[in-house]
Amino acid sequence: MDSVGNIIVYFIIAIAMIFFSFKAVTTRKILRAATYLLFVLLAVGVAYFQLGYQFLGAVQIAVYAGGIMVLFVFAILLTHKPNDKSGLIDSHRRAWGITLAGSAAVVLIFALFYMPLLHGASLMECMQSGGEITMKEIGTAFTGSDRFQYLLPFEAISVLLLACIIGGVTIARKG
Amino acid sequence: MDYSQFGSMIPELIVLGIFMVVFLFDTFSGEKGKKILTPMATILFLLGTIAIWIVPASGEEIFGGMYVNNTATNAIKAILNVGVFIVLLQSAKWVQSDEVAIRKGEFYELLLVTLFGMYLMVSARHFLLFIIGLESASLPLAAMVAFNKRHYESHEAAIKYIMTAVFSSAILLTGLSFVYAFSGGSLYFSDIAVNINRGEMSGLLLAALAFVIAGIGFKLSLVPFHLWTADVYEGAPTAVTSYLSVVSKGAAAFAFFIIFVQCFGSVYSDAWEWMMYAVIILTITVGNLFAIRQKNMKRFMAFSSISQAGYIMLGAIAADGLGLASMMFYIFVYVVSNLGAFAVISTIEDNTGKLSMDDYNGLHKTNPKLSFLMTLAMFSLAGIPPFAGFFSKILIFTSVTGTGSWALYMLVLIALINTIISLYYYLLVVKAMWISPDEPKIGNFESGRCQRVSLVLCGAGIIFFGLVPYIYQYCYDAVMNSSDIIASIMVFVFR
Amino acid sequence: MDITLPILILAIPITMFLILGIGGVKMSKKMAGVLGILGLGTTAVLAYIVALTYYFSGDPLFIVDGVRQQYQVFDVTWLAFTQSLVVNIGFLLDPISALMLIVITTISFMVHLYSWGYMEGEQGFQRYYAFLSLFTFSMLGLVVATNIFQMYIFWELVGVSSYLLIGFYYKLPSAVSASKKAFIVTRFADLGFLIGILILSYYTDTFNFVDMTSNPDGVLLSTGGATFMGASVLTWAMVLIFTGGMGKSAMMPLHIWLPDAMEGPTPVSALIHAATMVVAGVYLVARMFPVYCTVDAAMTFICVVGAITAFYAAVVACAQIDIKRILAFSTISQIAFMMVSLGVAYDKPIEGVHYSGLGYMAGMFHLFTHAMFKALLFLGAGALIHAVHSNNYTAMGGLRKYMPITHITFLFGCLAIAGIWPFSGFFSKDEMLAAMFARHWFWGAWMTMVAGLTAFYMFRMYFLVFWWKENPHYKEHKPHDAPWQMSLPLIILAIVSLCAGWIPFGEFVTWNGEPYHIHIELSVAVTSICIAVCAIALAGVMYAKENPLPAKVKSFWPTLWEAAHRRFYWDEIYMFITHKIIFGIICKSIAWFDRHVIDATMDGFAKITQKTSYAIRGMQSGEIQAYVAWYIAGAVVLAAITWLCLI
Amino acid sequence: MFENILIWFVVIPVIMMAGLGLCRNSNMNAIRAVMVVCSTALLGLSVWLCCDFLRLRGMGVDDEMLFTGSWMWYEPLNIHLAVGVDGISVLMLLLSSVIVFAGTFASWKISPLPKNFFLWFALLSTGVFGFFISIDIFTMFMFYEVALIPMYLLIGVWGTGRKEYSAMKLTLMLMGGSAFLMLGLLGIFWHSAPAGGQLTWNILEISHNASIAPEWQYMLFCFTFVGFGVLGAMFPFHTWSPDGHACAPTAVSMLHAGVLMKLGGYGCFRIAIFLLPQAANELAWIFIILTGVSIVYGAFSACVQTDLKYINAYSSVSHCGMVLFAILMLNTTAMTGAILQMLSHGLMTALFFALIGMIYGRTHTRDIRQMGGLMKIMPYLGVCYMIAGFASLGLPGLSGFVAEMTIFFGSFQDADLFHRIFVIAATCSIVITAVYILRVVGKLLLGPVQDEHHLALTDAAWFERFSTVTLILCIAGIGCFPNWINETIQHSFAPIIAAVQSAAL
Amino acid sequence: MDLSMLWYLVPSVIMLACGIYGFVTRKNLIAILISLELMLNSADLNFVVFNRYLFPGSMEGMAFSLFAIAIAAAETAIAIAIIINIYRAIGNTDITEIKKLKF
Repeated sequence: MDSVGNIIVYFIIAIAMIFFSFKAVTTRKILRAATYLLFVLLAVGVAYFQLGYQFLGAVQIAVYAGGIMVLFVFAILLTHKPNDKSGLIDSHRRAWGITLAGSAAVVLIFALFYMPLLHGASLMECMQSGGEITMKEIGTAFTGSDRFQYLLPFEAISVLLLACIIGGVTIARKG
Repeated sequence: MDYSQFGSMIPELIVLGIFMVVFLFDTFSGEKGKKILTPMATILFLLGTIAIWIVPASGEEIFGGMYVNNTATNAIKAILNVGVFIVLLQSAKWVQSDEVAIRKGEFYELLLVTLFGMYLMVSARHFLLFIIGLESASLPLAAMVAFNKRHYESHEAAIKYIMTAVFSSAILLTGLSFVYAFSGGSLYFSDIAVNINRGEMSGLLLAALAFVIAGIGFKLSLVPFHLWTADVYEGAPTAVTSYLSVVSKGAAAFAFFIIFVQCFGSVYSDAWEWMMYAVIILTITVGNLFAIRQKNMKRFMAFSSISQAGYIMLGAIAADGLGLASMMFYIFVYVVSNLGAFAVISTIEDNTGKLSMDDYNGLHKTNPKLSFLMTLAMFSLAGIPPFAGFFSKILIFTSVTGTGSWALYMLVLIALINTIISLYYYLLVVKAMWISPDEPKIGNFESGRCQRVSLVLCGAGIIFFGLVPYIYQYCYDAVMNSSDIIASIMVFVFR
Repeated sequence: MDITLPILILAIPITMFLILGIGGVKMSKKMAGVLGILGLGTTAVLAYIVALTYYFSGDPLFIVDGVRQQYQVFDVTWLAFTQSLVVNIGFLLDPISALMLIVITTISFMVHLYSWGYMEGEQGFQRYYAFLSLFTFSMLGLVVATNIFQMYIFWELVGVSSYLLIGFYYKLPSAVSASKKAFIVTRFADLGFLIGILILSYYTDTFNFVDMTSNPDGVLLSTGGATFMGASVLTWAMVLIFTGGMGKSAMMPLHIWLPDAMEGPTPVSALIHAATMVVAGVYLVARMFPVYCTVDAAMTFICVVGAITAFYAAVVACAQIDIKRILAFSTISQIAFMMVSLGVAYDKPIEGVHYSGLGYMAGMFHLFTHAMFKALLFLGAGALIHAVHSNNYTAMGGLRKYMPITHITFLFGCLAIAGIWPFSGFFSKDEMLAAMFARHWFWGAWMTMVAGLTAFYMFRMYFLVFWWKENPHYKEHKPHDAPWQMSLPLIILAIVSLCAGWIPFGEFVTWNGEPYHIHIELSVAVTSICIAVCAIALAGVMYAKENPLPAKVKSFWPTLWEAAHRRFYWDEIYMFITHKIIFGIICKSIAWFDRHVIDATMDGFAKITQKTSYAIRGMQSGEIQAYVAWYIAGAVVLAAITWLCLI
Repeated sequence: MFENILIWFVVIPVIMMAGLGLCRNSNMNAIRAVMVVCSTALLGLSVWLCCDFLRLRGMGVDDEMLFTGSWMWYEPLNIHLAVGVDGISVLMLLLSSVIVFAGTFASWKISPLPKNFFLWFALLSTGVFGFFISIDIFTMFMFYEVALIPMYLLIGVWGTGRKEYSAMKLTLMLMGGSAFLMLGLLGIFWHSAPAGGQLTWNILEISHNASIAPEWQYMLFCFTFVGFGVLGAMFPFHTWSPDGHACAPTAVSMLHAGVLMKLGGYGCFRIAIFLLPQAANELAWIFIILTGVSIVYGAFSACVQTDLKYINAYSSVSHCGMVLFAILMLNTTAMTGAILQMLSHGLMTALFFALIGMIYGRTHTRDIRQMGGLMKIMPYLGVCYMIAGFASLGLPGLSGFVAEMTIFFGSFQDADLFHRIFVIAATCSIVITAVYILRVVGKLLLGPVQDEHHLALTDAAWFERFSTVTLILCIAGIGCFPNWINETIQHSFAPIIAAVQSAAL
Repeated sequence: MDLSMLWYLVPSVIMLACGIYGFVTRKNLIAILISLELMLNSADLNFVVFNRYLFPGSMEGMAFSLFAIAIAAAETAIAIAIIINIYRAIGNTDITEIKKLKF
C-alpha cells in the first residue's frame, strides 16, 4: 500500500506526461509544442525523484529541461517567425500516424501486461529494498573501472561529445 | 580503479592518438601546414593499421568485462581499418576541392571518431558501451554527410540520416530497456545471456528483440529499416557514401553477431532466428528489386549494399564460429569490392562530375582501365569466380547450410535466387560500359595518384583475396582463438 | 583365303572417293574420269576373282560336300557396345554376297564407262565420279556385311550416296527436293530397321548373321516367348527390319521416293535406283531368310506388301509419260516380284511342294537378271534422253531409224523384262512364278497378271518411243546414237540380258548352299509367255502407229487414268501428312509453344521482377516520415508476428 | 604442385591471359601469336595426357583417377584444389583443347578489342579445363562458374543481333541453374561423411563414404541435376540456348555449344549420379521424361526455324538431351554413348557454328530464306557444312552415328516398358534430325542462288580452312575408329555403376 | 492501492506512441525533433522504472539513463545544427519540401 501522497503525485505526473505529450505532438504552434515538451520533461524529472533517483532527476531537469530546451527555443526562434502556424495535417497522414502509434502502443502494452517477471510489488516495497542511491556511490561508480562501474563509458562519451562539437561546428560553419 | 586497463585498448588508443594529432595539427598549423594534412593523416593511419594487424590482441576482459579486445575483434578492426584507409585514399582529391578544403581537418577528425565508435561497438560487452559506440559511429557521420555544403542534396541526406538515426536510437533504447527487464539487473552481455532463458519467452522479450534488431538494422540498413539508405548515399559526398556503405556496415554486422549470439544465443531458435529469417529475405529481395531500376550510380550502390547486407547477415543467422568467420571474410571482401566500385565512381565524379549510369555508356573506349576495374568490382559483388566475392558468398552459404535445417536451406535457396537478380543489375553496369553502342560521354582523364593507389589496391584485393586462402584462414583463426565468443556459441546455441 | 583382295575391294573405291572428292577440284575432267574408271575396273576385276574363286575353286572353306559355306574372310571389332554386343566390320562370302559382288561391280563399271560419255560437259564431273565411288564402296560394304549392324552402317551410307547423286544437279530445285525426299523416306524406314535391330539384338545378344541364320530356332528361343501388343517380339523385330528393306526397295507405302529419284543423272538411276541399291531390301530379307522363316507372320507380311506393290506399280507404270518414271515403276514392280518370291519360300520342306526354297533361288536369280536388263533399259533411256533432251515420250517417237543401236538394245531389255524366251527375264520370272504357284495358286495368278501388265507397259513405252510417229523437232535436232563410251555398255548389257538366263543359277545360289537344278515348269512358262505375248500384241495394236485408240481408252475411264497417272495420289497424301500435319501443326505448334510459353515464362520472371520493382518503388517516397512509418511498422510487425507464431 | 601435369591445364590459360595482358589492343599479330602458341600448347598437352593415360591404363594401373593431386586450399572447410582424371575427363580435355584451338583460328579477325575478346575467351577456357580436371566439388563449381560469366561479355560485346538481351538471358538462366547446383553441392558437403567424420568435398571420398541419407539424396539430386541440366539445355530450361547461341560470336558459340554444354552432362553423372546413386535410381524417371521430351522437342522445333543458328541451337537441345537421357539410363553402354555424344556433339556443333559464323561473315544474314545455292559460290564451306550436317544426322563414318547408336543400344538394355517407349521416341529423332538438316542444306547450299550479291562472295580463307579441317578430322576420326574411345572410357564407369547398383540393393 | 511497475510503464509507452505519432504526422522538422525527445524520454523512464522495481539493489538502469540523456543532448545538438543548415538552404523547415531524393 503506497502512501496517498505518492499516489497523488503519481497521478499528477502521469496525467501531465500523457496530456502534455499529446499536446506537444498535436499543437500547431511550434513554440507551444516546445513548451509542452518542457512540461513533459519536468514531469519525467519528477517521476525520477519519486522513484528515488534524485541525481538523475536533477540531471534530467538541468540538461533536458534546461539545456536542450534552450537549444530548441533558439532553433525555433532562428527558423520561425512569431505566430507561425504549421500547416494542417492531412487526414491521411494522421490516420497513418494513429494506426502506427496505436499499434505500437497496443503491442507494447500487451507485452508489458503479459511479462512473466511482472510482480505486483509496490513502490514502497521497492524503495525499501533498494533505498536511495547516494552521490558518493554514483561518483565511485562513474570513476571506477570494475564491474558495474562506468569509467570507460564515461570517457567514451566524452569523445562522443567532442566529436559532436566538431560535427556541429563543421555543419554550422559557413563556406 | 585501475587506469592501466586503458593500456589494453591498443586499437582504440591508436585511433584516438591519430585523432588527437590531426586535431591539434589542424587547429594550430598555418595555411602551409594544412597542405601536408592529407598525406600525414593517410600515412599515420596506414602505420596505425599496420600496428593493429601486427600487435596481438590480449583477449582479456577489462573494465569488469565491459570491453574485450580478442583476436576476432582485433581482426574486424583491422578489416575496418583497411576500408578506412582506402576511403582516405579515395577522398584525397575530394578534400582538396574548394568546397571542402577548409574543412578537411574536420573530415579526418570525424572519420576517426566514428571509427573509434565502431571499435567500441565491436569490442563492447556491455550495452551501455555499445550504445555509446553506436552513437559515436553514427552522429558524427551526420556531420560528414552534410559535408558538401554547397549541395542541397547533402543537406537533405543529412537531415534524413540524423532524423532516422535518432529515431532508431530511440527505438533501440526502448528495446534495450525491455531487455534490461530480463537481464537480472546487469547489462553485461554475459549476464544477460545467463538470465534470459528459453522457458520464459514472452511478448516483451520478442518486442525487445525486434526493437534491437530494428535499432541495429538501421545501421546495417536491413529492410524495412533501410529506407534512409538510398537517399543518404545519393546525397552524401561520395567518400562518405563509400565509408557508410562498407565500414559502418561491417562494424554493425559484427556487433550484431556478438550481441545476438552472446546475449540472445539461448533464444536463437525460439525467437530471433525467425525474425532474422524474415528480415534477411526482405533485405536481399527488396534491395535487389530497388537496385534494378536505379540510374544514379551512388543510389544504385546503395541498394546493392542493402542486399549485400542481407548476405552478410546470413553469417549471423548461422550463429556459429564458421558463420562469424565467413561473415568477417564477407565483410572484408565486401570492403574491397564495394570500395573498388566506389573508387571508380568517385574518380569519375571527381574528374568529370558524372554520376549517372547512362554517362558510363561506352566508358571502355576512353577509360579502359577504369572500366576493367569496375567490371571486376561488379563481378565480385555479384559473386562471380575467380573474384573474391564468389568465395565470400559461397563460404557464407556453406556456413548457413551447416546447421542442417531445412528452413535455412530454403533461405540459402532464396538468397541464391536473389543473386541472379543482383547479377542482372551488376551486369547492367558492365553492359553500359562495354556493350552500349553510344559514344562515350566521359572523356579520357588522368586519375589522381592516391585514387590510382586505391584502385590498384581494390583490384588486387578483388582478384587475390579469394584465390589466396589466408584471409579467410586469418578470420577463422581469429574467431577460433577468441575464447569468449567460442564459449558463448558452445553454451547457448542449441542444435 | 587371302584377305588382301577383299580389303582392296573395299579400299579402292573409298580411296577413289577421297582422292576424287578432295583432289578433284584440282584435277582435269579427263583425269578424274580415267581414275574413276580405272579404280572401278580394278575393283571389278578383284571382285570377279573373289566371287569366281568362291564359286569355282572348290576350296573346303567355301564348299563342303557340295554345300556352299558362309565364310567370313575377316571380321574385326569396330565398336563394342557391351562385352557380347560387338559391332564388327567384316567380309562375308557366301553365294548371295558373291553374286552381289559381281552384279554391283559389273553394273557399276558399265555405269562408270557410260557416264564418261553421258556426263561429259557437266559441271562437277569429278564430284560425280567421287560419289559413284562412294556408292560403290557403300554397296559393296553392305553386301559383304558379316553382321546386321555393319549392314545398317552401309545401308545408311548407300542412302547418303543416293542422296548426293540424286541431288547431283543441285541447282535444280526439283532435284534438291527429290534427293531430300529420297533420304528422308528411306531414313524413316531405317528407323524401323534400327528399332528392329535393337529388339533383335537385345534378345539374341549378337549382330552376326552367321550366328543367327545358322541357328534360327535359337533366335526364336532367345526371346523367351515375349510378346508386345499381341505379337511376339520376334515378329515385331523382323517386321521392323523388313520396314528398312521396304524403304530402300521402295515397297508400298514407302515407294514414293523412287520415281522422284529419277531427277538424278540417268546412269545413276541405272546403277542405284534400278540395279543395286533398291534391291538391298531383297538382299536383306534373303540374308535373314532362315530367321524370317521362323516367323510366319513376317513372311506373310512380305508377300502381301510385295504383291500389292507389284500390282500397284505396274498399273501406275501404264499411265506415265516420263520414260524414266515408267522404268522406275517397273523397277518397283519387279522388286516386289522378288519380295513375293522370297516370301513364298520356306527353309523347311512343305508338303506338296517339291522344293520349298525355290522362291529364294528364283528371287535371287531375278535380282541378277533384273539388274542387268534394268540397267540396260535405264542406260538406253539415258541414251534417248541424251539424244532428245527430254524425259517424256511425247518428245520422242519413231526413233528406231535414228538410233539403231539404242533401239536394238532397248528392245532386248524390253523383251527380257517381259519374260520372253530366250531372254534372261524369262528364266528367272518363270522360276518365281513356279515357286508362287507351288505355294498357293493365288500368288501365282496374281503375279502372272502383274507379269502381263509388265509386258504391256514396257512395250507401250517401247512403241511410243521407237515407233508411233516421228517428232517434228527432229528436223532441227537430229537425234543420233550415243558415243562409244555409252554404246559399249549398252551392247554388253544387251548380250548379258540375252544370255544370263542360261546360267545354271541354282548351282550357285540357294538358301542353304545346296545345289538345285533348274528345270522349266512348262505349264507356268507357257502361261506366262502367252500372257506376255498377248500384252505385247495389245501394246503393239495401241501404240505401234499413231492412232486414236489410246485417247479413246483414256477417255473411256478418265478418272482411273488420271489416278494412275498421279500415282494414286500417294505423293499428295504424303505432302499432306508431312507439310500440313507434321510441319504445319506439330512443328509449328511446338516452336510456338517454345517461344510463347516456355520462353515467355522465363521472360515472364524477368518482367515480374521489373514490374514488382516499379510497384514497390512508392516505399522509397523520399519522405522521412514514411520511412519511419515503415521502420516502426516493421519492428512492431516483426514482434507481433513472431509472438503470434512462436508463443 | 606444378609437377602435376593437370595443373598445367589451368596454368597455360592463365599464362595466356597474362601474355594477352601484355599485348596492346592494336597489335593483332602479337595477340594471335600468344593465342596460337598457348592453344597449341594446350592441344599438345591434352594429346600427351591422353597418350600417357592410355599407357598407364595399358600397364594395368586401374585406379579410379590417375594423375591425382590434392593441395589444401581453405583449411577450415577442408576445401582442396584436388585434381585427377579418368578416361572421361581425358577425352573432355582433349575435346576442349581441340575446340579452343579451332576457336582461335575461327576468330582470327575478331574486332573490335581483340585483346579483350581473347582475354575473356582464355578465362572461359580456364574454367572449362579447370572443371574437367577437378575432383573436388568446390573447385569444380568454381571453375564451372568461371566458365559461365565471360559468356556475358563475349556475347554482349562481340555478338550480333539482340545481343544484350540474349547475353543477359543466357547468363541469368545459367546462373539460375548454378544457384540450384550450389545448394545441392553444399548439401552434399554437409553430408559427405558419417557423423563425426571429416567432411570433405572430394568426389572420391564422398562416394567412398556413401553417407548421404536417402531423403537428402532426393532433394540434392534434384538440385544438382537441374543445376547441371540447365547448362545441358534440358527441357524446359533450354530457352537460353537458342537466343544465346544465335547472338554469340563464332568462337564463343563454338566453345559454348561445343564444350560448355558438356559441363552439364559431365557434372550430371560425375556429381548427381555418382554421389547420389540412390536418388539417381529412384528419381531418374522424372528426368528421363524431361530429357526424352528435350530430344524430340528440340528436333521438332528445329524443323521450322529460319535462322541458321536457331536451327543449330535447337538441334543442340535435342542432342544434348540425348546426352542426359543416356546418362540417366544408368548403364555402362548408354553412358559410354553419352560421352561419345558429348564429344561428337561438341565437335560437330563447333563445326556448325564455325561455318555459320563464316557464312554470316560473308552474307551478313543467317536467314535461310534469303540464301540459297551457296554450294556454288563457296564450295569449301558448303561441303564442310554438309559434312557437319551428316555428322549431325548420324551418318556412319562420322561421329554422330557412333554416339547415337551406342546410346540407343545402351538405353535399350533397360527392359521395362517405360524406358523402352522413351528410347524408341528418342530414336525417332534421327528422322526428324534428317528432316531439318536436309531442309537447311537444301535451302542454304543447294538450289538456285537467291541473292545476286552473293555471287561475288569468296570461299574460305586459310585460317578458316585450318579451323574447320581440324574439326572435321576429329569428327571423322571418332566416326571411323570409335573403339579406342570406348576402351578409354569404359573403365571409368565402373565406380559409378557400382555405386548405383549397390544403392539399388 | 499499489503503484506497481505498470503504472509507470503505461504512461511511458503512451509517451512513446505520442512520439511516433508526432514523428509521422508533423511537418515541421523541429516538431519532429520534439517528438523524438518524447520517445527518448520514454526509453529513459523505462530503464529507471525497471531498475527501481526489478533490480532495486543495482544502478545499471539509472546509469544507462544518465548516459542516454547525454547522448540525447548530443543528438539534439547535431540535429538542430542540421535543421538550421536546411533552413539556410531552403528557407524553411517544412519536411514535405525535403523529398527531392526518392525512388
